[in-house]
Amino acid sequence: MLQVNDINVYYGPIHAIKGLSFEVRPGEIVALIGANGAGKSTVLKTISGLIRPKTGSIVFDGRDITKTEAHKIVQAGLAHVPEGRRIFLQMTVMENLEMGAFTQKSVSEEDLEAVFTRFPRLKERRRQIAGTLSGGEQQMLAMGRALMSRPKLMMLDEPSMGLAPLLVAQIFEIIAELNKSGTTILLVEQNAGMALEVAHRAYVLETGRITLSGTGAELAESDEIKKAYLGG
Amino acid sequence: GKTEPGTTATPSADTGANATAPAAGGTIKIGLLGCYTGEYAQYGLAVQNGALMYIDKVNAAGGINGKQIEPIIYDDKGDPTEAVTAFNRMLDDGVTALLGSVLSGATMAVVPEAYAANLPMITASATAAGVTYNEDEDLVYTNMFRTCFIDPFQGEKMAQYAKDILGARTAAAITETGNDYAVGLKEAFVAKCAELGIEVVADEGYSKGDKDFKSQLTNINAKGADVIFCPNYYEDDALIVTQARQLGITATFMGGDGWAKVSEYAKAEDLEGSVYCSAYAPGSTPEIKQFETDYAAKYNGEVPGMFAALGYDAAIVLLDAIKAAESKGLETGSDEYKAAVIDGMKNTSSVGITSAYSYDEFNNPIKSAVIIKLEGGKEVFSQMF
Amino acid sequence: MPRRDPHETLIPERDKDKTPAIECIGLGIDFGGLTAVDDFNFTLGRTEIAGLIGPNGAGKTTVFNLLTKVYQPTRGRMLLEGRDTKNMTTAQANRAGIARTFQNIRLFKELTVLDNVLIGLHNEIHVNLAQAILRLPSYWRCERVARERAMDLLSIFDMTGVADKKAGSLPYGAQRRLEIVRALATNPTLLLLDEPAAGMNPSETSELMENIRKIRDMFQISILLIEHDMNLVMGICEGIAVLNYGRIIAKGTPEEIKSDPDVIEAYLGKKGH
Amino acid sequence: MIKQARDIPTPVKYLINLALFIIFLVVVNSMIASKTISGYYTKVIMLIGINIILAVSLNLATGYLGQLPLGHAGFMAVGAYSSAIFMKAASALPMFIALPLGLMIGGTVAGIFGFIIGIPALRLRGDYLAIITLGFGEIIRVILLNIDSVLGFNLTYGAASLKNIPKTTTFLGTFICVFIVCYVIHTMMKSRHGRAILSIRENEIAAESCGIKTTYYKTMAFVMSAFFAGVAGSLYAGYLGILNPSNFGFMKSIEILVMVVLGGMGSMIGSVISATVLTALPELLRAFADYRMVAYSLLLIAVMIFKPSGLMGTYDFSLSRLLGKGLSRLPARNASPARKGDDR
Amino acid sequence: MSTVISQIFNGLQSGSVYALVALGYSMVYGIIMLLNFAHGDIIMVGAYVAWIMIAKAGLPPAVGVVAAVVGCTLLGITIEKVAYAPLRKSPRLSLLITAIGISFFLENLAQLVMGAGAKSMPEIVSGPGLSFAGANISFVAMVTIVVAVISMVLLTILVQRTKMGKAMRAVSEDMDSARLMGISVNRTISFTFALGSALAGIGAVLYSCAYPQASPTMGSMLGLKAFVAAVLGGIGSIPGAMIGGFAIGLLEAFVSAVGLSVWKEGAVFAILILVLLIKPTGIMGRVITEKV
Ligand SMILES: Nc1ncnc2c1ncn2[C@@H]1O[C@H](COP(=O)(O)OP(=O)(O)OP(=O)(O)O)[C@@H](O)[C@H]1O
Ligand SMILES: Nc1ncnc2c1ncn2[C@@H]1O[C@H](COP(=O)(O)OP(=O)(O)OP(=O)(O)O)[C@@H](O)[C@H]1O
Ligand SMILES: [Mg+2]
Ligand SMILES: [Mg+2]
Repeated sequence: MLQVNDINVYYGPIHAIKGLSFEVRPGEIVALIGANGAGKSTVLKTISGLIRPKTGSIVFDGRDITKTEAHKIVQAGLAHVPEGRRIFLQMTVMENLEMGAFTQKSVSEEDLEAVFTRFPRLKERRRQIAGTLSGGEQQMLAMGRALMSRPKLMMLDEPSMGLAPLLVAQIFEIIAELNKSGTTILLVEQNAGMALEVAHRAYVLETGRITLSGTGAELAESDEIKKAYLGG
Repeated sequence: GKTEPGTTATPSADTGANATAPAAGGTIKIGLLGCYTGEYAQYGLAVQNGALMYIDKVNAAGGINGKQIEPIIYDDKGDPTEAVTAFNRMLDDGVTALLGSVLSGATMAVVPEAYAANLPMITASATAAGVTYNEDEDLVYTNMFRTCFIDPFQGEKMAQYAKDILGARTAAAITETGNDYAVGLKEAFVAKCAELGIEVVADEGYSKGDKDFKSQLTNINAKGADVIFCPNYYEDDALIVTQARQLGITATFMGGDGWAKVSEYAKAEDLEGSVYCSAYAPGSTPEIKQFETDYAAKYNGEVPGMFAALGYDAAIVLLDAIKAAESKGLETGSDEYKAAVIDGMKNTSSVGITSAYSYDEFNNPIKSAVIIKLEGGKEVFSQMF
Repeated sequence: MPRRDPHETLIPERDKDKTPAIECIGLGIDFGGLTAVDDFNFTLGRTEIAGLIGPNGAGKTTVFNLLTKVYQPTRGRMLLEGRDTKNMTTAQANRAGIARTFQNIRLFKELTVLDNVLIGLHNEIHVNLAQAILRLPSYWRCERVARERAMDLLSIFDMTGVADKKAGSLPYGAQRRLEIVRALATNPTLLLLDEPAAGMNPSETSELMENIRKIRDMFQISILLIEHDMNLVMGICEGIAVLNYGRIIAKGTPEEIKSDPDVIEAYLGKKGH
Repeated sequence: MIKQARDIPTPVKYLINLALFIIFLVVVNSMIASKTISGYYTKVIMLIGINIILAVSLNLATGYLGQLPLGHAGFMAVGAYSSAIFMKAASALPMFIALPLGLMIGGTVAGIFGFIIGIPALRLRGDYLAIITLGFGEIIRVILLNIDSVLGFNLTYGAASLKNIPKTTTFLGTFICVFIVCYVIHTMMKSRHGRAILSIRENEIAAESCGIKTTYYKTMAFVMSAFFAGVAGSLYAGYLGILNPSNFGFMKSIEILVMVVLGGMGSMIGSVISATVLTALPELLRAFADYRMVAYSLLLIAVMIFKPSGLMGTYDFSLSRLLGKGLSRLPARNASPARKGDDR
Repeated sequence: MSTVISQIFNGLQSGSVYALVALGYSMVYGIIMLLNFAHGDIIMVGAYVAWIMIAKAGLPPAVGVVAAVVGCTLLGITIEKVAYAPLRKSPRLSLLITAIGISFFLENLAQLVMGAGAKSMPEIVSGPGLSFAGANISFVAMVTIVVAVISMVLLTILVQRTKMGKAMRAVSEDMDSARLMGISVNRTISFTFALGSALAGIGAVLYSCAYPQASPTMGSMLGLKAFVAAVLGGIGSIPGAMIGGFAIGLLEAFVSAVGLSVWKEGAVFAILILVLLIKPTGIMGRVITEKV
């Protein structure tokens, strides 16, 4: 479904991603874990076309999207829930969800209902200006918005950040559920424990390189991982 | 002060009219300063064209005393600050005399410096009284001359005209408030009206760039004035007249010399009967007709207006004075020479195309105003007044 | 375990005889029709580390905004070391002893790390404009002292090495730490931390826990923190208040809170921690 | 420790800067006196000095405080008119008293206007502040234009221009002012007061939370900015000898803003350089005659496209730092260079 | 009474031109937070295009009108592509200075090519005036008001009802997020400029009907007034721009009507300041809530 081949990404002089390759197969949940500043968000931004790799190629759904513009990538069925949520702060909750359905012909009531059943809080607050939502509410909105585009592959950048434990659990349940209903998922997480639990496979990123990979369970058992990312 | 011809006369022998030896005696540099770019450029360029036309004519005829006139042209955008720097640059370039600047503000910024250097200076269009006279120190800038009227003169003339010829009892005025020229004329007009017993029922203003004057005109209309004095530049005046007629105002419009060319900007029926005073009556004399033909030939068919004519006259007055200085055998550009040029202008007997020139004690030209009337869309010479 | 009354005051033994760092009485605020915080009664001991937890949107950050006077309360009173804070501005509240960090980091991004801390020290540097412009000896002295103090503070988090870096160029975790240092620089008696561990991985989080304790011990101040990381909250807080829909639903020690059915229902989830 | 010894001690740095400045003053001044520098160049240099003060003072409000006032010309106008009126009335006073007094009056009156305008304007943010200051600037201009005719004063002479102002501005006077203004702003910015101003630009809420009286510092920076604009106006009045309200319109404010942004927001040396370049540029472009202003605008666009953060970015330059670096490099290469910001 | 009605129509007429121009300002501001100082000059170019077509080439007025609108639209898109697009990630003030540069450039170029003086515009529309309660209302005034109102209604429908309108809002808030929604940012911005400039084109035509002159600097004052109108109404808001435009037009008329025409500019700005002090984001401006 997604193939990243030997990409190099720079921020000016900073070499953020160094010859990175990995793949996501249809129907999988793949987790990308790593410390602060390892380059996880950069990888996602490169895939969704917000930044361009200097070299290398990215193939999505059999199409080379290395040079495709970001909005066309979304239209092809790839949704990206960015770090820090990036919802439209001046719009209402409802308008944000409508924006999520921009690639669709019209806003489908079904999709909307589906989002509201997953996040009842959003239904309650549908007329509130998104900027005044609490942090967690904003995270829900960001996910809800991405769901509105009916993606084939959904990339989530730290979806559990700032969420209450109950919600974190919920979010991971939703991720698993989404995956079951056919959405492929690429997940970036600090919360390595939870991420490895839901993920079929995972990659560990350190300063722009993949240092480890394996199934979620394998990695969760690895001593290195335990020490560095699981706090014990 | 007067300067006697120097005892150390220049070695140059050809003090006579040795017209066929160009470049033999070098050049005489004359500065041309004015707003050649920016929003007032059309006036500056008209003056420049007029002046250059005469300068070229003189040069073509062999120059003065065998010397070609070299115009040094600098733009001041109508900005006093730029005028001062540009003027100083001209001094560096060694100009002998200055024709400029175009707007009163820029000219007044330059005059004190030119006066300090005793540089002969003449303007074709700076109409403010302060251009030649420093009222704070009761000082006449003896180096400074002009070919245009001064603001108060025109304002008073038109008030008098309203009274004597039009028999007006009430008057209104509408002026651009930031424009020293318009305000100067208006103030003189209002003062003279008071003296003559004409009641000024409305004194409206607008700001630069305004194109809609209907609110002010509605006011004037409500007060019902016999004449409306509108002493701005022609583009605004044309709009004012047009809008006034749309509102059903029938009063006679009167203007100052800024009206020249107004007929190109408003419909004939709207302008019909309006009068303005000017220094220039198109097509009124053979000389002017000749000037118009020559001008059109030189500047691809353009019709000259008052600014071009006064620029031409200013060049005449200045070059005549330079001729006189040359004929005294002074060294071109020397202090005595400059003093002689100033002297020449002060005692000028030059005849320009718009008038013959002589100067009063404030170095303002003594000439009578031309009243132009708009008839059938044409600017027609009506009378001297 | 018997449940406590959510309005009960609960402060550590050692702070009992001292004026509480802060005392809130019936604090509440509405935004239009929405009651974000209501009937908030809370007392914090002079050297206590306490936690404020609750579901997203419960009103935790809003409480911080009330305490720091970013919002003025619709109802209720708030005593800072016994002083009423009515009509205070944010800056005055800070000078009265409250410092905070922000949920969405608000550093002076274009300035250096050191400058960020020096700005925190603003009111600790007593140099007037004339002295500064004339560069009188007092200026040099104060600047030097301030710099030394800033470096000392940075050294708590091992950040002296990045003192000259632009704050905005630091990794996320380091930015969070810098915010804490900057808050400490204002010499507070009460430090409010809004999700200090957000975006940190577990090993970074445990380091942070150490540091929070260290800060309390070093400066003898009280700390109130909002956090969703239960390891951190349960690990270092002496008292915890749980907020839901703007109201305190439970108060108690970590042990009490962990097993409180209401809290499990509203916040922790069945699996518990 | 070896490095410590090689660092130039701070007082010495100040002396070096002062000495360099005095040398500049003396050399240029004697060149002007001996006409090595012609009257034209002298005029341009003086204008550059006045524009430097304007740009540097606006940079205080724009680059450092982070606001966008579009009425700077208004403050300049107020300063110019008040000092001109004073100078015309004070012809009896000896020059060494009248001149500084005139500058102070110009600055103070502008500062008072800055205060009156700043109090309401600073409550607004971003572009609303821009428009409200623009409005105030225009109101000042309209008042200067009409006040005489309404109240019957003979103060500003409205559209007829305030003429015959004593031409007291000299190269020396201008550049002493330039030095003082730059020095005051520089030293202030390197103190807690300056940092407070910067913190407001960076994040106002965080600044408040750090105990900084943001309203006070915003007003202070704004008033100071207005004060220096008033000083520049005073110098301008004494330079030109004639004032007309229309020369202090909105476009003048824009001109100053262009200098600040082109130089690099928050960079004093940037403001100095770009004020110099932009004052000299129209003169250098005289050769283009009619195409002069077209060329000017194209250059402006080109610079912004190719160097969007301005000529100098936010870089601030220090002669003594440069000297210090040079020195420290000389004998021992392994000595680490002086830390940035050590020159305070 | 008739004077009052006359003044109201005077205000409405100039106000409707301000409103059209203010809309262009507001839309461009709304999307890239740029005070597009060149906007007024686009109108100037539009007026010259109309003049060239009608007066110089002798084509029928309708052709001139279409040419002006098309010309302005193309010019707006070109300016955006050439001068603003490269600065998309730069500080906002740099963009502002570029816009000022473009404004200088257009004015000076027009002066160079067309001459500094005004060109007299031939009549584009003509018809009988209307006498209404004793007040004369010219045909041009009626056309201006009607066309302006129709354009604004169409624009509002376009922005509120279409996807492009949604895309514009999204882009204005967060370009990267908008991209992630599948919105082409470049196309949306170009579209906004095209729309704003087309309105400027219509404004140019109406302006030339009412004040039949074209001059290089005609756009600068008009632009400034329209900008003020946009801010007064609440910049970024479409109904705000309309309200602001009419408000400024009526205000100017009334200030003049009570005999304060000399102070008109000052009075307009004073009222603007008052409004902003009472409602700091303009009449229709939404308060931007910054959550702490
Ligand atoms: N806009 C930028 N300009 C310059 N450098 C950047 C930029 N964004 C990220 N970087 C740098 O690139 C590297 C990778 O950053 P990235 O945000 O991808 O890390 P991350 O793994 O997502 O970290 P985190 O867990 O903090 O989100 C870091 O060193 C960061 O400092
Ligand atoms: N300025 C405001 N205007 C309107 N509503 C607001 C405002 N600030 C906060 N709210 C609302 O008040 C409620 C409490 O918000 P708050 O930010 O305090 O939550 P929180 O407990 O900090 O949540 P989180 O853990 O997700 O950060 C939320 O529902 C939020 O939408
Ligand atoms: Mg990241
Ligand atoms: Mg919160």
